[in-house]
Amino acid sequence: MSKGSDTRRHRRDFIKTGAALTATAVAGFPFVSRAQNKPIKIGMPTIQSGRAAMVGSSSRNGCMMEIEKFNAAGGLNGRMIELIARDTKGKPEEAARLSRELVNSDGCEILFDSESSAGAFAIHEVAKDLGVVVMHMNTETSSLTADPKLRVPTAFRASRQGIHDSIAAGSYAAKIAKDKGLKKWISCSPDYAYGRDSTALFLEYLKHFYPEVEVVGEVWPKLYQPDYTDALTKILQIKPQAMYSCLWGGDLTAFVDQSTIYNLFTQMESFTINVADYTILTAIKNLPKGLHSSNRYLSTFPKSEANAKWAADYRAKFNEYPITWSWENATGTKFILEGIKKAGTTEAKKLADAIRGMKIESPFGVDGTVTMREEDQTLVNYAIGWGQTIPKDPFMPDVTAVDWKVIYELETAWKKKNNYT
Amino acid sequence: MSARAIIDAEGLDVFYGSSQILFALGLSVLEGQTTALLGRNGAGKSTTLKALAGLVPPRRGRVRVMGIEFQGKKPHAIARAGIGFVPEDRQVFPEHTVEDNLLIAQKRGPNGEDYWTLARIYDMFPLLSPLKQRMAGRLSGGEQQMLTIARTLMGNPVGLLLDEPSEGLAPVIVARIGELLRRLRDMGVTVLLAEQNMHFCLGIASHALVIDKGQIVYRDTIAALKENEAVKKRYLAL
Amino acid sequence: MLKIEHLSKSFGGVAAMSDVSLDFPAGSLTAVIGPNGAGKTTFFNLITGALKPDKGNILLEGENIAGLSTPDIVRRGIGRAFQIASIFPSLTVRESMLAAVNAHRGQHAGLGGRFPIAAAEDRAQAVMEMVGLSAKADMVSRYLSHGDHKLLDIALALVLEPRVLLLDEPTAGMGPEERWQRIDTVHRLWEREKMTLVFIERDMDIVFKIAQSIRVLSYGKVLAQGTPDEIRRHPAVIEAYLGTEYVAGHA
Amino acid sequence: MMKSSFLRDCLIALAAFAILAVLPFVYPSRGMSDFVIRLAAFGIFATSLNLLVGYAGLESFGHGLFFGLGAYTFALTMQKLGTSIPVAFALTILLSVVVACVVGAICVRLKEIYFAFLTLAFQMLLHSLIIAWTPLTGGDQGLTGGVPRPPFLGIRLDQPYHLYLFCGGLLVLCLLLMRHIVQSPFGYTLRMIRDNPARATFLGVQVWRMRLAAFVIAGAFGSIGGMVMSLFVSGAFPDFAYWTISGEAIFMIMLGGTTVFFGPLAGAIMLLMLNDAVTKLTEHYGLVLGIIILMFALGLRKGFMDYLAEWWRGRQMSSVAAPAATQARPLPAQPVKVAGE
Amino acid sequence: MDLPALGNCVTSLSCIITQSTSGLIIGMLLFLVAAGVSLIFGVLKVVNFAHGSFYMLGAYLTLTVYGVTGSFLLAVVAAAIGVGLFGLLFERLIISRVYGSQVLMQLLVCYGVILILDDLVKIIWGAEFRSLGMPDVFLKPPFLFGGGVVPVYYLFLIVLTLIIAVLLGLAITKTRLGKIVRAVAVNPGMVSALGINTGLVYAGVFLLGGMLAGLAGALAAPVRSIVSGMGLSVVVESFIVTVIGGMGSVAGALVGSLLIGLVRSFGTIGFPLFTEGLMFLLMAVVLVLKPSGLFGRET
Repeated sequence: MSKGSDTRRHRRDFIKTGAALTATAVAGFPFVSRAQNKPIKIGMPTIQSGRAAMVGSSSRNGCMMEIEKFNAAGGLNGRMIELIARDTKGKPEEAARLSRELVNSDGCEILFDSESSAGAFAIHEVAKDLGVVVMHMNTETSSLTADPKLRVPTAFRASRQGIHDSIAAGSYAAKIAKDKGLKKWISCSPDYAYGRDSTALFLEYLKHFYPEVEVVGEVWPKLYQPDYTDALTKILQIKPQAMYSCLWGGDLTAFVDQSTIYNLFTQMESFTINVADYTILTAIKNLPKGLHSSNRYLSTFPKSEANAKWAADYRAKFNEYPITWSWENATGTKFILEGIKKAGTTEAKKLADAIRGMKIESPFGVDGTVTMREEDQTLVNYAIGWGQTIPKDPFMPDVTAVDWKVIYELETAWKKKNNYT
Repeated sequence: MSARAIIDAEGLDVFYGSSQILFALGLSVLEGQTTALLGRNGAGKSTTLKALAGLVPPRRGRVRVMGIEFQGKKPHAIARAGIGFVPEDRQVFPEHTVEDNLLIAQKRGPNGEDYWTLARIYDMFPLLSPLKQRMAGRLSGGEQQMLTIARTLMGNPVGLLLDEPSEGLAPVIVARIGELLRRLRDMGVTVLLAEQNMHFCLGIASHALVIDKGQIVYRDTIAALKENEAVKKRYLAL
Repeated sequence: MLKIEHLSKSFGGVAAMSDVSLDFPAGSLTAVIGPNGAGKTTFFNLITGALKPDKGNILLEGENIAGLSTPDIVRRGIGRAFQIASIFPSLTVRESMLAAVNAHRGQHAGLGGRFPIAAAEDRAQAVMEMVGLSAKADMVSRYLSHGDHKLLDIALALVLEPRVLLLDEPTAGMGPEERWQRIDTVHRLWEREKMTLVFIERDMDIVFKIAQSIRVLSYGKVLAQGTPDEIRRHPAVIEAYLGTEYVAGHA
Repeated sequence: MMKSSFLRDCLIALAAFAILAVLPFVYPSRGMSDFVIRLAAFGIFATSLNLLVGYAGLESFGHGLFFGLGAYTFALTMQKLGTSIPVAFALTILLSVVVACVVGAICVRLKEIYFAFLTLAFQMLLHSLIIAWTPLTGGDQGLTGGVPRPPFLGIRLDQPYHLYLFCGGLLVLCLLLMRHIVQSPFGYTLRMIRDNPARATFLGVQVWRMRLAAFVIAGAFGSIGGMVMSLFVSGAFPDFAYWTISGEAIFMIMLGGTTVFFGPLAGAIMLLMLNDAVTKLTEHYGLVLGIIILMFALGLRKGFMDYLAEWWRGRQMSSVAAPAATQARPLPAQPVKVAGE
Repeated sequence: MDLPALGNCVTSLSCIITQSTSGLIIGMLLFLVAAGVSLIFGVLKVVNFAHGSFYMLGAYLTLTVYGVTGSFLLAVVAAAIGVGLFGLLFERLIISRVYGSQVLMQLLVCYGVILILDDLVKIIWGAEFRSLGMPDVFLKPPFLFGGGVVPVYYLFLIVLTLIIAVLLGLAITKTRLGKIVRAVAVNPGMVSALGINTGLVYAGVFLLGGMLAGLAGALAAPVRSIVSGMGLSVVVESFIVTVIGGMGSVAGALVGSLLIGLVRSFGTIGFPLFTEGLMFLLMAVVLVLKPSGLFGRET
């Protein structure tokens, strides 16, 4: 199976449907002025080349799930959504450049940020500069929305957030640790902002729930480091009872593959929080049993018909599993589209006002809904759960949901501590 | 003239950068003969040999090896056709041992000849025998010159192009090299010997070519040249 | 003018120059000859600081310049041209001259003005006329003929207004007629500029025709020195270098 | 030789600036003005690299050191010290000069490929430092939070037109200055050194000092490129000090040409437009750009402007009816080299 | 910086053993790539920046052949041969056209090839990272060794690579072909005049370099994630190794690779945030003190 031909095919399909829809629209409403029929262009700076190229494809797929529905339903008074995705090559300066170009030259009215976190900050600056609505859909760095100094009225985040994840992870891991008496912990996370922040927070909340925990070591492999031997031998040297890791993507599969041949996972409880995502679950040939992970995306959690159907639709449409960026981008897109419908316009200020505090139906919400929290314009109430892996589908049969009340409570305290309020 | 030409050239124009060195040069070296290419410093002797060996591509003209066209061919093709080149500045591989220098050059001749073995070489060049394992870069000038000739012989050439083998060497060594060339001649190897020193050639070569300003200006037997004071005085500064 | 005392240099244990002492009086025209590998070019390299002598003094008007860097030596008035013409291929003849004048006058690091400093143009023009390159002033050097490359090389050395000019085979690679023209130019320059000129040459006809005095090097040692007539008759020189035939032919 | 006075160059620069100033009124497009700002950053940067590569014959792989240094120093000075923009500019250039003196003194004595690798090593050391010194630089995340743009001398860089004109003006000014440098006596000394360092030594030139001076000057201008980029993205990222940024500048000068002053600028325009156009048209940006690069490198074998210049010279030569055939002919391919020839 | 941790480690035997082994493992795969880079540079004076892409191709070929045949051995052989042939093609069609040009022009050409290959790989195999999985033969518990552990696969990898390193070293110093290759590096004109086709030698060096890189990619496939662009960090490290070890020297490549491996494994403990910086620092120090590298010839 070749992935490239699939994306091509789907782009062709999209162009065909788009053309057909436009044709119907023009034929159906011959008196509507062309200006009104002008498509609503949304610019999407994302990563389409290099090691993180699948960020781009899964993000775009996620968006298309919603956009096609919206267009099929007639758009905004006949105005269709047109998504223009551009490759930033993972370079923040390209992200900044492309965002500006998408708005200034291509006439995009809205930006979808499907970049890494460094790129997200660059796009954030552009949105501030140009005053357009931007939906951050991949970055999990908490400060982007939590820090009031960085706040931009037209900037929203529809992705999971580091602090939420850390609190959830801390509470779950503490419970297991208490049960099993896991006191000696080690961390093994990628050496960059996301890795450092989420590790620090995780350990903070782990200790919050289970103060006896002692951190006996930490290793920081570099991002995209091909070889983890040095990290693994160091971990084995220290002989901890449990390990935390927020490695992700190809790094995580290589890490798991290499750990397996060291028999690492039989020697300690492992909290590899990013394993429960289908790319990882399907890429690892010998998935070890019993790894603890948070759900990145699972069609079985939340256990709802809507979620299962969405996953099935996605697979049927793109011939691949949806992953975390897929649901995040779908969610972000849905907020924008609902906002457009509600505001009846794409004008930035009105659109932002409409989205702020909005609650929408979503297969990925705890109770079937997710909310764009008003105070910091970030996504809340999405489903977070933890479970343990088994080697084959459904990979993580039992997922325990984490209570958002705990998350809210500790998040408020965290914000206070950081002077974010 | 019944003997065939091992190597012959006509109309060679050779340039270094913008300066022309050879002007429509033509010559031929007959099988079994040792021909001396005489001329003053800078007359074009070295360039002629390099052009014949393919190391300096001529801009115009033709080179034939045993009747087959070879101009524009790479040096290795000409070497495979049986023409061995011994450069004037020795050019041993300094970080290889003497024996390695010889081994690198080992190949059969154009008709499958494989006369030259290490043993025969050491026999012919007794000087090199005790130096087998020494780095070539650490040999004296004379030893290097011996090695260069020996190395070329390892390729079982039919014809040898020798560029001033006596230059800069002590008289004793020059005498040895002369002796060596006589033995090669007696074995039937065809030689084109570029030299400034006519005396060195007298006992070795049968024929002489005189080159001046990039052109062949005289050809005859070396005995005839020896008697021709006019040519000697004009072109050889003798 | 230039006095060499006990100059020695060896490379990896092999003596390239051993205990050479020579004197080149002011305004003299001297040829350095010797068989290949005699150390002629090494001798020039030692004088100009391109190689550092192991031992010995090099006195330029009494000042010992042995061990100084090339630029320092050059600034003290020793110019040099090379066996293989050493020029600036992508500059025009005029640009080469002007840049050389700037270097000579210590104005080559200037950022203030534009390149052809007016004051340099006279000198550049003068040198080009001196050697006869004016007509080709605006040609890019790499497109010049071989002979002109050599001429340009000499011109670059002349720009320095050298007290001592070292020429390494000024006629190398030229045909006989061009050779004589070239050596004529050199001779006229010497007469006009009243400098001390030392040249390496292989063409004995030229050497004996124009040199006032000759130094013969062999295996890094001084074999002989004297006037052309003395050298022609010197038994050791005949033995090692000239050969009896040459002497007989020119007797 | 084309003679050009400083005055004439100034007039051309003024005219170019005037065109840049009115361009947005004739052709109002923020895309265009963004392009000019990016061009300013890369045009200055690539031209400064060419001071080394094209004029001094120093093939640096690590010129991005100064791009990154410029961007970070400028952005940090603005963020942490809250100085005015001209002061931050001056401080940045000063620091770059100091760093260039130290790094250059170590590097310029090495030859060719070793020089190239050593400059690369220094650049990567800066990159590692940026990554490691997270509290100051923001680490891999980059320096976020925006670069303040307080008004100075009536210039308000938070206004798009002001920013555009400021960057465009810097481009013109830096090109003018660099043009002046390469046309100065020093510029010709560099050409001598590039062509034949040994000969230059025999003319009394202290080659390594001149090389060091060139390295420092190029470093200072390189840092200005970084500052413009930092203004454009309102931040600084470790990528600015990564080896790829040196790579991009190298590709610009190789595409545009190294022997013509405006070659690097042309290369910057070409690569930026190519980048923008190709990413717009296809997802397979690498495939298309790679093929174009190969066509250039294997087809023209020289930069575009070099090619044009040669073609033009050839035309002139033939129309003047060259006096001798050899004069118009470039050097033929070198004969097969036998060492020690 | 965590110097106390480093101090603790170098005073504990088991830590020294484990980290040294880890350095060995990291160094071994690097060696296979770096040896090719170094040889190509030494003999052809070409900076083959595209060598990392050879490594990537090796990994992808392994993925496909292993997927189809299920035989790891077959996959490794196919990758080595396939990439070797690709190297040959690359030399004949592309790089041989820029012999003797500026280094920067060669770099530009290599960059073009890298861009093309990275994209082609994405088109053929997809953008997402892939994993080969450990072949069954190696799914055995790791060895215990002096207080440290060494997985079976890594033992295999170390032994195989060391054998290759020794064979390569012997081939280059003892065989006639190796002697010719070294002679070409010094004086190609003279070698040609002795009747040896230097063009073939050049192509052969690329074939060999390609095979080694393909082999490295194949051996990396079971333990590393396979993704477009994976060759970049490897080629950068290879150049560091080449500079440190000396261009054209097999022994230098081996020592350089091991040094980098050790810097990485001990650096992780002592300077967790600065290991890459350490490598470049090492390179800078070598360049300043001995530009031709530890095992290089002075030129």
